[in-house]
Amino acid sequence: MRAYATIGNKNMQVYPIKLSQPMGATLAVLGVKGSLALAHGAVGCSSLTKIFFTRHFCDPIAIRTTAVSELAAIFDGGEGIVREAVQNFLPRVRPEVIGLFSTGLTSAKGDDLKRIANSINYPIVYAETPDFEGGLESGWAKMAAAFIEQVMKPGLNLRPDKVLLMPHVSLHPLEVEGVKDLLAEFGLEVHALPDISDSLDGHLGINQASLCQGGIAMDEIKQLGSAGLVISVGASMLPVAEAFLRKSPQALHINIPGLMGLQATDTFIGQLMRLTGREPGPRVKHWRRRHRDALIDSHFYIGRKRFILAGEPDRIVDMAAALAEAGGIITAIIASTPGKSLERSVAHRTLVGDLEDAEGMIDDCDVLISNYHGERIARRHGKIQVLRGFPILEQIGAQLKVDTLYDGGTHFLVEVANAIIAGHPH
Amino acid sequence: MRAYATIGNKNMQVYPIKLSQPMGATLAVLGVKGSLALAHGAVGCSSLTKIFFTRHFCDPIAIRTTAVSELAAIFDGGEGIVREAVQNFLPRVRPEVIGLFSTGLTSAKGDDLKRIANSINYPIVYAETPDFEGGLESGWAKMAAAFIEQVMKPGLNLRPDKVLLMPHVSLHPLEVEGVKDLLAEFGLEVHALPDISDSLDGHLGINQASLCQGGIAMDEIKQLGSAGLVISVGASMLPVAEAFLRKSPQALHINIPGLMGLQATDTFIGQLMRLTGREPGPRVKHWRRRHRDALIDSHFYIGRKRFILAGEPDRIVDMAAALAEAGGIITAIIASTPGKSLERSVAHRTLVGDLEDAEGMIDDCDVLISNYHGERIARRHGKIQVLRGFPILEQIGAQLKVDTLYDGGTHFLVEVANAIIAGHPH
Amino acid sequence: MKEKIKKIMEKYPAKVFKNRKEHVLVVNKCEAPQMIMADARTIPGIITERGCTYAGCKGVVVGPLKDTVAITHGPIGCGYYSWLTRRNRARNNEGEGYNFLTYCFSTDMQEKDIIFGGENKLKQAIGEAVEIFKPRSIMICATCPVGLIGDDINAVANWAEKEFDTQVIAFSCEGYKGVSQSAGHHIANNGLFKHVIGTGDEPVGEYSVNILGEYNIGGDGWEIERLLKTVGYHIISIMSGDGSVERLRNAHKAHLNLVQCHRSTNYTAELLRAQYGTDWLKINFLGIESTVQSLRDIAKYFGDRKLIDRTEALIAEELAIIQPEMEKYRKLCQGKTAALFVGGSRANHFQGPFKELGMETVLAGFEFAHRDDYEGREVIPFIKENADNKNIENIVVGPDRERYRLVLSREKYEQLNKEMSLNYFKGMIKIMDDGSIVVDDINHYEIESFMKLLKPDVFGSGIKEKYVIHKMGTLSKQLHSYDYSGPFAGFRGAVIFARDVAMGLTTPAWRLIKPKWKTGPTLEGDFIREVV
Amino acid sequence: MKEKIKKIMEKYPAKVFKNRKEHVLVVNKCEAPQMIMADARTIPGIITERGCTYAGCKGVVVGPLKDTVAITHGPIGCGYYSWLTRRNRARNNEGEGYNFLTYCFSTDMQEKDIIFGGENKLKQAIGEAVEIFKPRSIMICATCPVGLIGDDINAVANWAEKEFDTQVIAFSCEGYKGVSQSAGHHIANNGLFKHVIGTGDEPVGEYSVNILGEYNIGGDGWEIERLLKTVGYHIISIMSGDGSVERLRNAHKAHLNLVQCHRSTNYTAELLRAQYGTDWLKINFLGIESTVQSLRDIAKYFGDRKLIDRTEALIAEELAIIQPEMEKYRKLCQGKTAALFVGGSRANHFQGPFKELGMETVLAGFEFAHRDDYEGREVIPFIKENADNKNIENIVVGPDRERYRLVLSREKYEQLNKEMSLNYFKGMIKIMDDGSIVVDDINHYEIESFMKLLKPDVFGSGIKEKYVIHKMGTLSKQLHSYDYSGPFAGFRGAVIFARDVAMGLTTPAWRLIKPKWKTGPTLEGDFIREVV
Repeated sequence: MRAYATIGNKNMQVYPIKLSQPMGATLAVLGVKGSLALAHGAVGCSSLTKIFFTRHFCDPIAIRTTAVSELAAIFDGGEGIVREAVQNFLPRVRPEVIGLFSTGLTSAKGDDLKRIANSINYPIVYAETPDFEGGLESGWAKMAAAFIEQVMKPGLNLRPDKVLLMPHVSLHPLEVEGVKDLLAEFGLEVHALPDISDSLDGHLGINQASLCQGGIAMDEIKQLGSAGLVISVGASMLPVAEAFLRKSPQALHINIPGLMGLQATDTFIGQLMRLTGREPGPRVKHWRRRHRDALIDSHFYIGRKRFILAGEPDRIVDMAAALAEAGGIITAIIASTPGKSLERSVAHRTLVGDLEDAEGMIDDCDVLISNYHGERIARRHGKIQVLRGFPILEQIGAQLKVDTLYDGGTHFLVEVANAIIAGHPH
Repeated sequence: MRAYATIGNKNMQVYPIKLSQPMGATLAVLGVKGSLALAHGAVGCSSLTKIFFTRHFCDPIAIRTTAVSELAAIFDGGEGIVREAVQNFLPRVRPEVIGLFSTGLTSAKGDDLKRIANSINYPIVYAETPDFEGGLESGWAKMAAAFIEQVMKPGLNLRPDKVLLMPHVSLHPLEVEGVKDLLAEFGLEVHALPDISDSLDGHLGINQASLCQGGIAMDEIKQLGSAGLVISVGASMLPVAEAFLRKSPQALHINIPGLMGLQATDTFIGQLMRLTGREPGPRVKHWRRRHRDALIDSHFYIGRKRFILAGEPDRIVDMAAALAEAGGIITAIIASTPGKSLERSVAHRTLVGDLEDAEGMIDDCDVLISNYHGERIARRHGKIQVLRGFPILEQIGAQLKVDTLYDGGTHFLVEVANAIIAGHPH
Repeated sequence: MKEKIKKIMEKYPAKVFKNRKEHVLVVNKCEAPQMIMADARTIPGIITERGCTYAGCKGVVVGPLKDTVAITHGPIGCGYYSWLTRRNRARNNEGEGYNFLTYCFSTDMQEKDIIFGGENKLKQAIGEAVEIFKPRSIMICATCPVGLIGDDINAVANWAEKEFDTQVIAFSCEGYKGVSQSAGHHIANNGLFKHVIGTGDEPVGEYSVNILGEYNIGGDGWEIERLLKTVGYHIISIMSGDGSVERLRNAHKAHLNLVQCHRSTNYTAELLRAQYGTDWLKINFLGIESTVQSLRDIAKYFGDRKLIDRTEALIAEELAIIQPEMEKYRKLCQGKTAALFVGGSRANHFQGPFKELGMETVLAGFEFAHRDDYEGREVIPFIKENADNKNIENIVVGPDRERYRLVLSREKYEQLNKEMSLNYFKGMIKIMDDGSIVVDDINHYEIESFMKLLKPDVFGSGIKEKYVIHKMGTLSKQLHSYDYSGPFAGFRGAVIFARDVAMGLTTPAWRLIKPKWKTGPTLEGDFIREVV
Repeated sequence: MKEKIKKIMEKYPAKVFKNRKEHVLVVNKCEAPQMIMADARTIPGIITERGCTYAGCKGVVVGPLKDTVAITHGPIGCGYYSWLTRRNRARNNEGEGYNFLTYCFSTDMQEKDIIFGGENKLKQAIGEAVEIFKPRSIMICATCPVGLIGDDINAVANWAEKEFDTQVIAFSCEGYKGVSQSAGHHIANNGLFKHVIGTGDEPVGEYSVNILGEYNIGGDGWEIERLLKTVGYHIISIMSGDGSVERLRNAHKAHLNLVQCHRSTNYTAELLRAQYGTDWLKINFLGIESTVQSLRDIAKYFGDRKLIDRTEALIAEELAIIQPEMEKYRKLCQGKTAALFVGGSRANHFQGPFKELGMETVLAGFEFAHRDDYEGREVIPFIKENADNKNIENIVVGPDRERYRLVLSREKYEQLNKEMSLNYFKGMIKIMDDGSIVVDDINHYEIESFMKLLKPDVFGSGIKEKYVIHKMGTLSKQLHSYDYSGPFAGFRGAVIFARDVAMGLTTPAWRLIKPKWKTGPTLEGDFIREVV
């Protein structure tokens, strides 16, 4: 176990990378089909979250708000206003489930979501996600756990060929799709919770905006207890897996720390081979050969280059491992929030911080991998930037990126190498 | 039918984009499993072709040469030297087939490849591909036709569910793979000729370099006559389809002019639906939704932007159509060689020319799509460049790009839009 | 039409129905004056497009001031969200040096701050800001939890001002206050008027003006500046696009205030008039006709022959440049229709530019406007106070003994007021044609319903609605951020706007999406069987 | 070892076996002098790594001259292939103005030109070149069909010279001539010596030198220039990296010629010596020790105290800068082995740099060298002529009556010749350790076989072999193009070389590829069952 640092006595964030818990909860709700996300807070919380994700995904983001007013903030325990909100949309919209989560305002004033949800005669799944605690990963995980705890029936009649995939919040929609496809290739019936692979993947269907059109169905969630195998991805999903095992202690759980890079994918596939007794398909094997080739072809550009990665812990620790496989030197990992995955960081320095910290170390770096806001820092210091994380603005297609498994790993190495070549013209 | 211009009285190429026929023939041989490409010419022809494609694909390119000397050039009819070449490698390497093709030198001196091939007791498929005629597309097509004419057995016992795909030379390896997968989804047994999808796709296997390790097998080629359906892609492949139909007149042939853009893909899929009576799979349908979304998301950047496209006729005409779907204005298409596909060009100007012609029109252009050599022109004039075609140097992963069908179309629009955004910072 | 609207509204529960129907009207000159409900609390559970008070204060008005450190006191999300969310362009000009816009200053409140109070953390954050950035002023913007747990940010500001010898201004703009970002504008106006405006004493040139309510989205402000400077005006300050606190200190010295966005800055305009005697003029630089009118009105206010001549010369010159291109785009757009749902003034301002492209606006509404923005300032005395708006401080000031001065004589004022509307805004409804629809605080359901009913060719909105519209197969133009394009203001901006709209309307993408799934098989090989 | 090599060779048919075994030897000082077959025709059907005569003439020697328009007369492929294929860097310095390197001038011969002759097209192409580019000189390079159809490019050149009043030089470098690019070097040397060198009369400074056989790959030439200029030499011309025809015209005025690549420019060195009396010195700026030695030799040739002192100061200074970093990389590379198959001199030049990293060269060979490059110039009188090399013109010149001059007195020359080798090159074999292997014109089969036999850790080669090596799981370094890195020359280049090699050897990629498939299941979860 490695130690990592948190920001010491810094009272002001200047270039934040931390996203709030309600944002994570929002995304998690958007991974459930027919759901409706209801932020319990002032009107701005939902509006600003909506703007943020709309710009990132270039897609409608349906969030409703309880629109807590000054009076309500002071006098209402939340029950009245949540009930009013629900009543107001029900005639026109009948979601399969309401994903209700708190914000800084309502958690601070102590609204009891459980009591509120129970008092309303409609399927509501609730999670306490104040924005003065945790971050994107924990908000997502708390809402995911809520679905397990509040919807799933206890484990019975376990089927070894049924698998529940629990991706961490930073897996892109098409990455979740890719993992599902891989599991299906191994003969498994796969359900993902949350599942943003067809809800936030940037497609143009109809009536997409008022209820979540993709994702895992409530009926599926109810029946998840029969999954014999639970695969959680990322350390941030361990509490969700624990919630599952509390209700279905017989299930087999494996936690996949990451899915980026040859070794992580090898490990994952090796586990699937042992669990299922099956060989991977020829396409998977062939992509491994492509991945190997990309490692060789890219090593000259990535090798000995120094990287700073800023973002969500599960993602950047995973990414750092993939870059290290190509010989990259990870100067620093700057995580938005603390996370258990940071303990396996391969970086020279691992800390919880913001882009100001990245800028402080920028001289020891050739390539900055971070969200949109890192671009200005990279430009100012003449460094190469590769865009990853939330938000990616002024570029389109962020949700289509695949960096995981052999195919994604191949494309990732190619992209990074080409960015380096382009950034150091010769 | 549209007219297009060829270069008038230009005697000197300054920025060529035309590639030679032997290069096309080489690639076609590299689409046949266990084959060995044998250039009948001076030692440089194979060496320089090898350098060219090695740099483009970042992969070994196995070409042998008959190493015609000054004496042989004058005194030998080619028979002696080809036989000697074959005898020299046979003890150590036993290819399934030798792909023999001529070069400017040997065609000019009039060596008769048919006679030479017949005089040697080893499977040889030959094509006349002097480099003073035609170009990459015709070299590829001639060698492909040679396999049909010289290897395939005449059509008998046609199977409606067996399809022969004939991709034009500019389809990238992973694009060929994608089309094959799509055809398989429609329940077809698919064979591609040539098939570079697993030979030039940048993978790391073993013993890759001395014989072609991927591609269509000779046994498959022999049995292609039972294919009930032949799908040729690109106008350059029409002669190959004709060669096929001469040997198997009962087969159904459709020519797909292009595979880029929503409409081209719609048309192709519509034809498959009618031919097979099947629906496309859910993944295909979903990718169409993603493609539509990408069209909308990218139109603002691509719309009214002016493009010049330089490259192989089949490819750039196809690409122009895809860009026009997003509102792009095609200032000019500059083709390396004449081609029937140019008749359906959507460009304001369509000509056969070189990058000098592109530079002459550069003021009417925002984005230049061309090979590596266009980069200097784009840079000099402050234009955006998107790299496509042969060669792509100083970048890796060219063979992994997918621009075709719904998925490739989506990625293509995203890439072009992002290049435009990055090139016009705001 | 009224019947159809009623049908849409009837889907609501009774209470909501009663509420929402007051927010919708069909323009009918015979019924004028028509009344609309506005600036009312959003109904809980609706997918609203509104932001909050913090967003209005920090995000809209205070945010663009580039030479101040605006610290968000609250959880990280609030600050992060509002970080470069709007496309206020800014540059370091005239040696002003500071440009803090690229930073996102936040105290990142944690649970312990909620429990034990966050004042100490805020103090230390201010200390760090002073140490690292050495700003000339600091602004503190409060978020929801701050008010709830009772952090006294005014006390912190006073303490810090003394401790660090730097001006520190506190804005109690907690998100739950008021009904939308509008309350935030008011709070920001109050704070800037009390603590900034009037604190400077730089000499100003003749024909000095402030531009109020111009946020330099996509460079609009720069284009307006270019025009005004060409004519010969001295621009003291812009509130607040590419704006500066140090320039704003001298705003009271202007001879005339130009109000682009009435909603967000009418407070300041009125306060300046009351305390310093400065008249204000509602101008509008979006659209060619409005730009011409605005330029002429300003020149007429000052009455200087040279100004008037230069104005006419400028207008003639600019029109000559743009007309051929405008004509080209007009041909592409002619006959199409637009719906507009934007902010507190843009749904009004953009009707002209669309009209100039031959496009009718069939629906318009604001996100956070008040009744006066719809009906004209004459209704202000009749607007009822409610629980939400009465808790926003309303400053009342009288003439400043030393600095009050009137530019126009009583006679001149009366005369001019016949020719233009001084210190007055007539609202949006009066410019709209009969039969067009006005919807206040439109929500997701109503957008969908009105889209189906009116089938506009383009929907001008914000980012939040953009993709909802797109998913319906209709073009959406962002009239907040301009889709990373712009400027749209002035003559040259009008061409860019026209080009963008024409491009969007004519892109083949719409044709490829829409008809195939509805009309069945037409073209051979079309992929028509997909079920969406 | 000999037995093992024999086993490899025995796989060949008898005739090939007989041929190829002469191209391979195991270094053994006791057997010295050892003889090797070189510059012999490639066996048909072999996957050779060789280029052609055109490639050697146009691609290697003429190509880098930036101020001349080099027109490829032939089908488009030949010109296209050789367009920026090598990484000769060039810049427009000292007002020389022209840089035609980014163009690819070609007559793009078509079938009708083959049938009816291409002279007319060539003439018109020259006319277009003159009109558009106004060069001071034009070079015509012939490709295979040209000789075959009998286009008289010399006649065209003569005609064009008069017609356009511009120097036009024709090179009959048809690809089928000779056995490799080496013939092209010779043809290019001849042409430049006959038509360019000696045609200028610019004054030159003291201690003037030419650098011959330096092509400025990755900026090597610039680094060498920097060192030489620091010491105080005047560099008249470089043949031909970042080179210029106009500078080359004065090459005959040098006091000493420095020969980096002996293979490609020994013709010019010898011709200059014969006609102008200029001594040449084989230098080598690849590797630290060689660089030190080269600098000292040059200074000693001139014998000037100041030069010698500045040389020592420069060496000390540069070494101090690089040693710590070199040490770091040496630790990573120590004990590894290298194989080298490159060009006509680099397999020799790069043994030093590897040795300085603690790496032994276990196999080395050239692609197109002659026996003297292996065995030393003393074998030249004994090299047999064959059908291929005897048809390349061999120029013989005598002393120029007016311009011949000797820098050194007879006594001084004799004395110096004991301390360094003037006008002499000792070849590669003498620097290699016993037991190491030399292979001339290695081919694909032999590369595979020797890789298995010797298991080198790095294979230094060209682009054509690079990926073949990689697919075997072994690092390949391109020692022609430096993998887009460089410079590798001089002290600072040595560090870059060391860094690149260390990076390649230590990248985890090799570990991830190699052992898993060979050693069976080891780590839990490893994906070990894949069949490759």
